[in-house]
Amino acid sequence: MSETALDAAFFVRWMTAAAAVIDREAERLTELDSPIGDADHGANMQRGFVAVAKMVETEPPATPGGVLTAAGRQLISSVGGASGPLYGTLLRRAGKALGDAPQVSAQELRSALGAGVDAVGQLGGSAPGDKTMLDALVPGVAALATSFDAAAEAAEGGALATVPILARKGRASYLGERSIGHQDPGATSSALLFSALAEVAK
Amino acid sequence: MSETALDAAFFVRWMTAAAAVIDREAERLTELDSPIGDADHGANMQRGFVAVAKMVETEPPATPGGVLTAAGRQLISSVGGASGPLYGTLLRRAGKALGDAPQVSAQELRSALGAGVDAVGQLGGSAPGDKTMLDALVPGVAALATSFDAAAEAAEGGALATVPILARKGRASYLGERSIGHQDPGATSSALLFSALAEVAK
Amino acid sequence: MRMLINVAETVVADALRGMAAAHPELVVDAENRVIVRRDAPVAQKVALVSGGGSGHEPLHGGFVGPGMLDAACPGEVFTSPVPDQMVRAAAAVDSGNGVLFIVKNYTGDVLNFQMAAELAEDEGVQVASVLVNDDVAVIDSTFTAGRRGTGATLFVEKIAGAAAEEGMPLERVEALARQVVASSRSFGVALSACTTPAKGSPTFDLPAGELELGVGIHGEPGRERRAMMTSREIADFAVDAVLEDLDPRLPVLVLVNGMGATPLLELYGFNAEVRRVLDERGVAVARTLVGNYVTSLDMAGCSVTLCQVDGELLRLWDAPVETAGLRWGR
Amino acid sequence: MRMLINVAETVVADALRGMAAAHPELVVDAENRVIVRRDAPVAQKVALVSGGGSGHEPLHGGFVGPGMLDAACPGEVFTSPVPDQMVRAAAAVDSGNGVLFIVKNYTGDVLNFQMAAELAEDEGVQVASVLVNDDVAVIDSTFTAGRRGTGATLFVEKIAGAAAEEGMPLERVEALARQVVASSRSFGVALSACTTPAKGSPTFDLPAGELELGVGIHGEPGRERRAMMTSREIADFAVDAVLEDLDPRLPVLVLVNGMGATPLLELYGFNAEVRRVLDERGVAVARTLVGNYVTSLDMAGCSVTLCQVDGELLRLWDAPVETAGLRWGR
Ligand SMILES: Nc1ncnc2c1ncn2[C@@H]1O[C@H](COP(=O)(O)OP(=O)(O)O)[C@@H](O)[C@H]1O
Ligand SMILES: Nc1ncnc2c1ncn2[C@@H]1O[C@H](COP(=O)(O)OP(=O)(O)O)[C@@H](O)[C@H]1O
Ligand SMILES: [Mg+2]
Ligand SMILES: [Mg+2]
Ligand SMILES: [Mg+2]
Ligand SMILES: [Mg+2]
Repeated sequence: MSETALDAAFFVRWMTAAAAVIDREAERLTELDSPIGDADHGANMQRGFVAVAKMVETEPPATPGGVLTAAGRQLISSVGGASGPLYGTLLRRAGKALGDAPQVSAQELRSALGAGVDAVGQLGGSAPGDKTMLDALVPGVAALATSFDAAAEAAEGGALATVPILARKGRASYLGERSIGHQDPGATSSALLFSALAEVAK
Repeated sequence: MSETALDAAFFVRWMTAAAAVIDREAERLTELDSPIGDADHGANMQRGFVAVAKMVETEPPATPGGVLTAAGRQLISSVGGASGPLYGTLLRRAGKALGDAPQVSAQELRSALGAGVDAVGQLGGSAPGDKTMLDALVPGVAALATSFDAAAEAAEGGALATVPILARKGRASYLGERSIGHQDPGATSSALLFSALAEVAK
Repeated sequence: MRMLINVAETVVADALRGMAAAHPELVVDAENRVIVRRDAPVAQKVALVSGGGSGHEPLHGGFVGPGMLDAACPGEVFTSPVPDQMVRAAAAVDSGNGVLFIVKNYTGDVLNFQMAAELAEDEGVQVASVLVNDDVAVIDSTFTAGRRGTGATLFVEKIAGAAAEEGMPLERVEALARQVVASSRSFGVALSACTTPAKGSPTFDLPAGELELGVGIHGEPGRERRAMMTSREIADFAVDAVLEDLDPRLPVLVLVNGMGATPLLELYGFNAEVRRVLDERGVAVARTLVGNYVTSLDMAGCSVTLCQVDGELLRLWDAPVETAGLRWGR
Repeated sequence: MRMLINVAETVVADALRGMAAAHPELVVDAENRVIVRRDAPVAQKVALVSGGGSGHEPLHGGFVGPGMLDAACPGEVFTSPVPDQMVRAAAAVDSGNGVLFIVKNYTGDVLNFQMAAELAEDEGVQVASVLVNDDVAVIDSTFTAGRRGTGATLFVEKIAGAAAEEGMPLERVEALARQVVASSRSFGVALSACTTPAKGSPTFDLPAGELELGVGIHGEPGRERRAMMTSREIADFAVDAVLEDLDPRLPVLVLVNGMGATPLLELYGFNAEVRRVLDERGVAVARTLVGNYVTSLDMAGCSVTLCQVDGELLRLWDAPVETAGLRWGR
């Protein structure tokens, strides 16, 4: 894992890249949310990250922790649905864990995101294997120990691996057996966040 | 034109045959009523002639005039829509014109139906060329002077000739220019009544 | 066939049994197809009777009750009821103060109500009739069947109903009903066809991405087919079509009516555009009603009805009403 | 796209502007997405706040008014509102007697209302929350998201609203709301999918001639797909599914609810079948409501909700209510 220090500008670039990839993939996320959900995940994420991108552009926080905390707050105030509070909590908790250091290491980011992922599981009452965003977040964070690219790959793999799972949480769980065979939209958007991270780290 | 005298039993057979052909063609009548109407003409005629057939079977009137008058009343009480009062008036007025003679000639039937058709035009405020049942009834009655078969043919021809007409009465008139190119459902059911008449006269 | 029914033949009878079960305040005669308010005949009151084909619910059965209709006669789907129903209804509700027939202008309704009026008068009931013809999509001329009756029917039934409830005599109730007719115009738009139980498939073929302008409430196509328009464009077109035939010097009642399958969310959004156009045209809005009131089975689309009101009509509109489909006041 | 809209992004804001134009008795803040009764905060009264994704109209905005909700927070279509809306609503309606949040059991609604409750309490508002989870199509277990909130929400909002209007304290209003939840169960059926503005095409593919049993109100497919059933068969299936999880010893309130695109004519016919099954199972019916109240955009289909009521709940159900979507009493 690279030992480069990551500053606030890096986190701003991450959020901007995330907004761009979410915007490109919004239709696909909504499509995935159609057969096993309510066809809004793309629109939800898009609305949230448009707000985040605007925030980091117009009033960029001064620290890595500040960027993530403000981004999380922005998601909570603009997304709604299940993904708003969950992604909002992920970034807010990670941001808080980073404190007000002006620069952080990749390992510090990994452990901060780990705290965020734990908070998601606590808030959602969910665990890996339930066919949710956790199935991409958990392997993604774990692989951050190796590299940003490995994290993106692991998260993507985790998202793909949700296909055969029977959903136990979220809307997809209402479908019972019929949730099998579909990729979870939230896991897919989580993988996109990791791919944006890998992209800006290059 | 045959000079055979027509008795009440003949008129009962006519009504029964009419009910049968309407039943067979009900779907087509409703289809015709779809693009330029409200998709109920087949169901309307079927409901009415089921009632008429039941009436002539269970309590057949004793005279030709009685059969038509009772059939007309039955249509008024069971059809509704535009066709109920119009067909009801046609048969009632024709029945009244036949009086209580136990037998009538084909020429007497022709002039009675002529009175019925006039009453339809009066009630509906309509005339031949408006794209209505009159476009089959008027030539049908005229051709009765020749034969039952000629009447059936003329009514059928009249119905077909409604296709290029721009409707001025009935629901089809709401469509303006767009009513052109469709055959009038009421003219079509009128032709069926004449074909049933020709059939029982054989 | 995407229908919640048993068989096409019993759709109306089944609905009437279901209405009877839901509304103990109504007497629903499912066999003879007459819906009557339970306290009818109401002494000293002119009685209002309306009816028409089924498929437009809540019109008319949902408008039976204090402050609106005394009785309704539901026909088969999109088919005028028969005179026997209207005669029976008139006899059930006449308190000796006469009956007003409220008739939508369709050949079938006109002829059947006309026959019924003659028969009821033979039985000693005083009958007056008012014809509702508000749809500007249809050219009104003696060479046509004339403008159709659509959304304005609700305004006529409500306002005449309030007048009757106040104890006004038949001529006055009739005159007010005619005033509402003269003051009301409508225009409708379809985003889809509807499916009648008898036919079992859409009454016409409308590809997604196109719409029909100037439709009625019986699944007929409209005057013109166009590429899909925005809510804003539809409001411009519909309101201007109405205003071309009605020049309101007074405030208007607005009915933004759904055809059946258009969500309330969209109807409210459409109302915002209707209000915008009215503001732009300088037309004052007195009251607005948004919802599915005069429907066309499962058709997607909407209509706009405007009714210009003076102080008396507005007072009668605001008067209490207590029916399944419309309720307010105290 | 067969929609009466401008663009997908402004659907909710447009609808709120249209609501504001139609309902002067409401304060509609289209920017902050809060609908509040005009006389709020009402002194001495517990305030009721609900909300959820849009697309279920008249729920919840149409249920704001005397005798029901004090405020509603509409989210994006099928998307829970955000905590900011609920906090703002609570602040606007709290008279110092506390606020009850009525929350449908979906992960999004639960989490957002939970965050809002914490924030509102930080601001000194006393908040209680009740979770509505009536849909028996979803298995209720700690290993799932639990039963969904659907039709029973209307019963909870009406009965708790009447209790609050009578001046009952927060704990009592909350307890009554919980009693309604515990006494209510629902089951829904789809005859078609619905189309969200964001997606622009049906949320799932349901060929004519098939139906989905056990659907929610967000365009999700149900538990099971079957060949089309008659109204009679659907009523047997749905009512028995409800009764399997609810054994009413007392009379029930019946809600025969349309999903949006099913004509009232069919809903009444369906109610006749629902009543037949209830009669056969020996369940007494206290009141029946038939109509489109908890909808799923333009989905065709229906749901049945039963709520077992004692004398107090029935009295509160019958109490006056004056909202855009539900009105009665004097
Ligand atoms: N309890 C939960 N824990 C973790 N993730 C969840 C939970 N419930 C839902 N999710 C995630 O949220 C995603 C759905 O988000 P979205 O469609 O935006 O919200 P909603 O389900 O409210 O419509 C799911 O695909 C899933 O990954
Ligand atoms: N004014 C009229 N005069 C004569 N025939 C008419 C008139 N109006 C309608 N019709 C006939 O009635 C037919 C429609 O009958 P039907 O579909 O049963 O009634 P509705 O139009 O009320 O649905 C038309 O095809 C036409 O032939
Ligand atoms: Mg979703
Ligand atoms: Mg017809
Ligand atoms: Mg008809
Ligand atoms: Mg959602």
